[in-house]
Amino acid sequence: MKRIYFDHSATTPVDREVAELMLEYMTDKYGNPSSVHAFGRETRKALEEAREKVAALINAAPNEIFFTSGGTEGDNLALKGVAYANRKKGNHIITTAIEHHAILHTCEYLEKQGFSVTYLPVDENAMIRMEDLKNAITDQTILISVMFANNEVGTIQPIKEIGQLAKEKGIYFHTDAVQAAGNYPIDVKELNIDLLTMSGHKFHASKGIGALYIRRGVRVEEIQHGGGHERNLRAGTENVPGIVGLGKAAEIAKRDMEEKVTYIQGLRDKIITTITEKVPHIKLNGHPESRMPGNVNFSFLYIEGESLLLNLDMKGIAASSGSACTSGSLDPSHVLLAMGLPHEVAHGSLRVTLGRGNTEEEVDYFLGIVPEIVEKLRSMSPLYGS
Amino acid sequence: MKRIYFDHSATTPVDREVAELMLEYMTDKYGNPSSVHAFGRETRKALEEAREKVAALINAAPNEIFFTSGGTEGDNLALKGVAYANRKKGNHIITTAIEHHAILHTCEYLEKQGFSVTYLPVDENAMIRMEDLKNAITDQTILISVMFANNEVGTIQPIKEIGQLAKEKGIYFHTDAVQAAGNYPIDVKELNIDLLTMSGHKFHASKGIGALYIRRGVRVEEIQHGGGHERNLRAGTENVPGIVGLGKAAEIAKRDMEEKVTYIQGLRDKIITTITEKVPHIKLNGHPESRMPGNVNFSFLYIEGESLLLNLDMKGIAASSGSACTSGSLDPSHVLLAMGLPHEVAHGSLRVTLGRGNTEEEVDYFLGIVPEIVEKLRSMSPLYGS
Amino acid sequence: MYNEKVMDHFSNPRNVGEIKDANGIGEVGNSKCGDIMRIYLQVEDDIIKDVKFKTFGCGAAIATSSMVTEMVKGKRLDEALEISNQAVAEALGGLPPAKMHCSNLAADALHEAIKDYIAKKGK
Ligand SMILES: Cc1ncc(COP(=O)(O)O)c(C=O)c1O
Ligand SMILES: Cc1ncc(COP(=O)(O)O)c(C=O)c1O
Ligand code: FES
Ligand code: FES
Repeated sequence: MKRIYFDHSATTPVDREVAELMLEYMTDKYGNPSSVHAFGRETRKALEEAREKVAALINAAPNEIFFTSGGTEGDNLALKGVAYANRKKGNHIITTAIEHHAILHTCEYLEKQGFSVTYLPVDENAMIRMEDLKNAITDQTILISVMFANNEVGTIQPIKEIGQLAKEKGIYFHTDAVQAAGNYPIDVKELNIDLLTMSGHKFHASKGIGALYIRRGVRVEEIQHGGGHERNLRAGTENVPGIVGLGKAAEIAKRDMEEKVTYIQGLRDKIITTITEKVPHIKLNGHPESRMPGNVNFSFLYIEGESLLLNLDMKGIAASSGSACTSGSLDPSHVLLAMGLPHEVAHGSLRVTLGRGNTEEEVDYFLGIVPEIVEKLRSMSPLYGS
Repeated sequence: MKRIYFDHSATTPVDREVAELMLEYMTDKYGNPSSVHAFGRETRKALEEAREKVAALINAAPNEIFFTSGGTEGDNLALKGVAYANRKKGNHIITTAIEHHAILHTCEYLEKQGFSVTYLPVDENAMIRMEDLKNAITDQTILISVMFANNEVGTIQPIKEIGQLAKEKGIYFHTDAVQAAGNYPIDVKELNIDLLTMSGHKFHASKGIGALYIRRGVRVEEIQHGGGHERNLRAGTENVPGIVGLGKAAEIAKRDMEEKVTYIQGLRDKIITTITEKVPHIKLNGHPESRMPGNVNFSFLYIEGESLLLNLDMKGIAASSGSACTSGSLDPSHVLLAMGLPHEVAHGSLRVTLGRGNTEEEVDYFLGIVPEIVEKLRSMSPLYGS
Repeated sequence: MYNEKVMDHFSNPRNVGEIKDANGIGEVGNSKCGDIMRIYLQVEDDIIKDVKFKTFGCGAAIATSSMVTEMVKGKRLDEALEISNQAVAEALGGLPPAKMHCSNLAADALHEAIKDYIAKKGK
């Protein structure tokens, strides 16, 4: 059976070119960048070239890029690092109710350490309101952390306005750009971003590698202790193959950005339009315009997300859902609930996230079978037609 | 010029078979193990199989293995995780003066958090004395962390006795086995080890992946917050290619252990014997018997380590030194100083660490040129012959 | 995640639908998780002549619903009352641990339907 991958927000395939470069830095150019000999100098050079490429992707300077083991570590380092280093200035952090768990659980941990955290609510499109943000700021506020784009419903936040406000107030602004980096144009200078988290496996580099951008001058305390790697901010032998791969993926992402965004958005809009036409009793989740190019998220009323996923899976299609039943937890997606969706509607959500490898043909196949599957599940549902 | 790699304690080349398997899990089998669809189930399965192989390497159970981003993270998680989770039982930790910075700097951090740390001294062979350890234990002691084998001088500590003592006293025993795991036989059951850190890039898996063994029942608090990965102990999308590679490397290491140790030790002993015979004014650093199979560490009196390294490098040989000059810090190796070496002797040290890829021919080439280089450098030294 | 038998019942659920003139109907829901199961019975002489279900829920919820209908068709009521949620899960060859509490409710729905039948008959 043909397999169709529609789950690019969960993870992406590594680019062939990236993977082959990584292989070279595993079997041939394997020196430790801390070593003074030829093997070490060779990888040190590659490391710094990768740093330049990652910096270029978001218009940062190379020395503002710090490599991490992924998005989760980046988020932990940004929040804890800023909180600990700036404790004397204040103990208040502002974030949103719809962040990824890497942010939310880190904030909960910081609350136990004596910090106070405001979780901004969102509107029905998963957007924060600038008014709420302004009202939340106190003289104790040291950090605002608002995600660039939401991983479930794709809503892109008003990053530029937030950056502007944070700058005026002299508060650091961190954004979890794990979904956006490499998939959407970002200019940290123009957007006034102080810290930005990215993760390689969301844009065709490998799992287990990421980067944190820290604007020059921002005070951050290290959270992983050891050798003085990454200018004393992140100890541990550098993951050279991962880093070199991240550099290459960043280079490709920057080069192809415009074309990729247009192409993926075309597929996305075809899915949204067709489903809206063909399937009754549905709701598009997320913002209609300010939305990631590859994100489709629908609630299909009267049916449950996991059953929908399993049926798609049996037809070779890999997608995802905000249903609690897929995660083993009891509550459905905190994002859908924060947007005000009732439990049973949140349960019936389906997320399709597209990548540059997807084709029109795949989209058509999907659009052909979804109405049938939805119909079949509804016919079993005690909520439907009664 | 032929390049000879004699720096396996710094890092090792990734096994071809391991690298190719990783490539497969990057470009083809790239699902996120948390996904419920076919792509996700496939990698979930591979992840759990890798866990079994890593467990088998040290005779642990699969559910006692937690994947990390490397040795440094493993050491941080072991020390902070045990310290935070067992704060109520006591605030005292015992370690040694010759640990890697991943342990030492984490301990210094914990001291700032209100823990008290004893750094055991070592004898001239870099061995701790069991007597010192016994005397250091108080009713506040919650953790003993003693490295399995030292990364600079190769000394293997009396792990079994330490494990026995810790067990009798009801104190957790962690060992930083980053150098030993995969390169020396380890049985955590027989040795009574409660926690053990390993790092992939020291035994032919990739940089950026490692594992922490935690005996069932040991209380550890997570230090990286986010999604509930690794049974809530280590958040972050699993580095599937790294993990699958680590599993394969562990399998190979276990299979070839005996043969590999014998072979490498043969090369090592040839180097030690020949240098001792041919070069005057030298000192073998580390224990004469209880020593890693691949470790050679000599001090060449009257000369300086960096100059020695550079000369070797010009001849295509990659080795390392405990000299401060190679690291950019001012003090020479804290390990050599802790062993009682005077500064100038510590400065003249050379570390050669062998791997299974090294040949007798490479060793002979090295042995042919070392005496010349040493002689040349000594002839320039104001300390020599005066 | 699910074994073959569960997937079989999920993809080809037995006895889906409603019984127009059912003389016993039972419904249970797990309000937290959101799943709902409804069982329709046609009972004659204390024998379950026909049984159908409708379920809103995950793969496990649908598979257990399907399984329980197979298990009780043709059975006497006292026999049917002895079937536990555990027995349904076992008949399916087991369920993932996370699903045991949340969606393994089919026997409960059946028992509710039987109680409904008995209550109606008593009137
Ligand atoms: C918005 C967001 N933040 C953080 C993360 C965590 O990143 P990683 O999986 O690389 O640890 C993810 C993805 O899992 C994400 O979508
Ligand atoms: C003994 C020891 N512990 C810890 C580490 C750190 O491991 P990693 O480089 O994988 O972070 C190393 C190597 O660098 C080591 O030799
Ligand atoms: S002799 Fe120059 S740095 Fe040490
Ligand atoms: S319906 Fe939610 S776990 Fe089954």
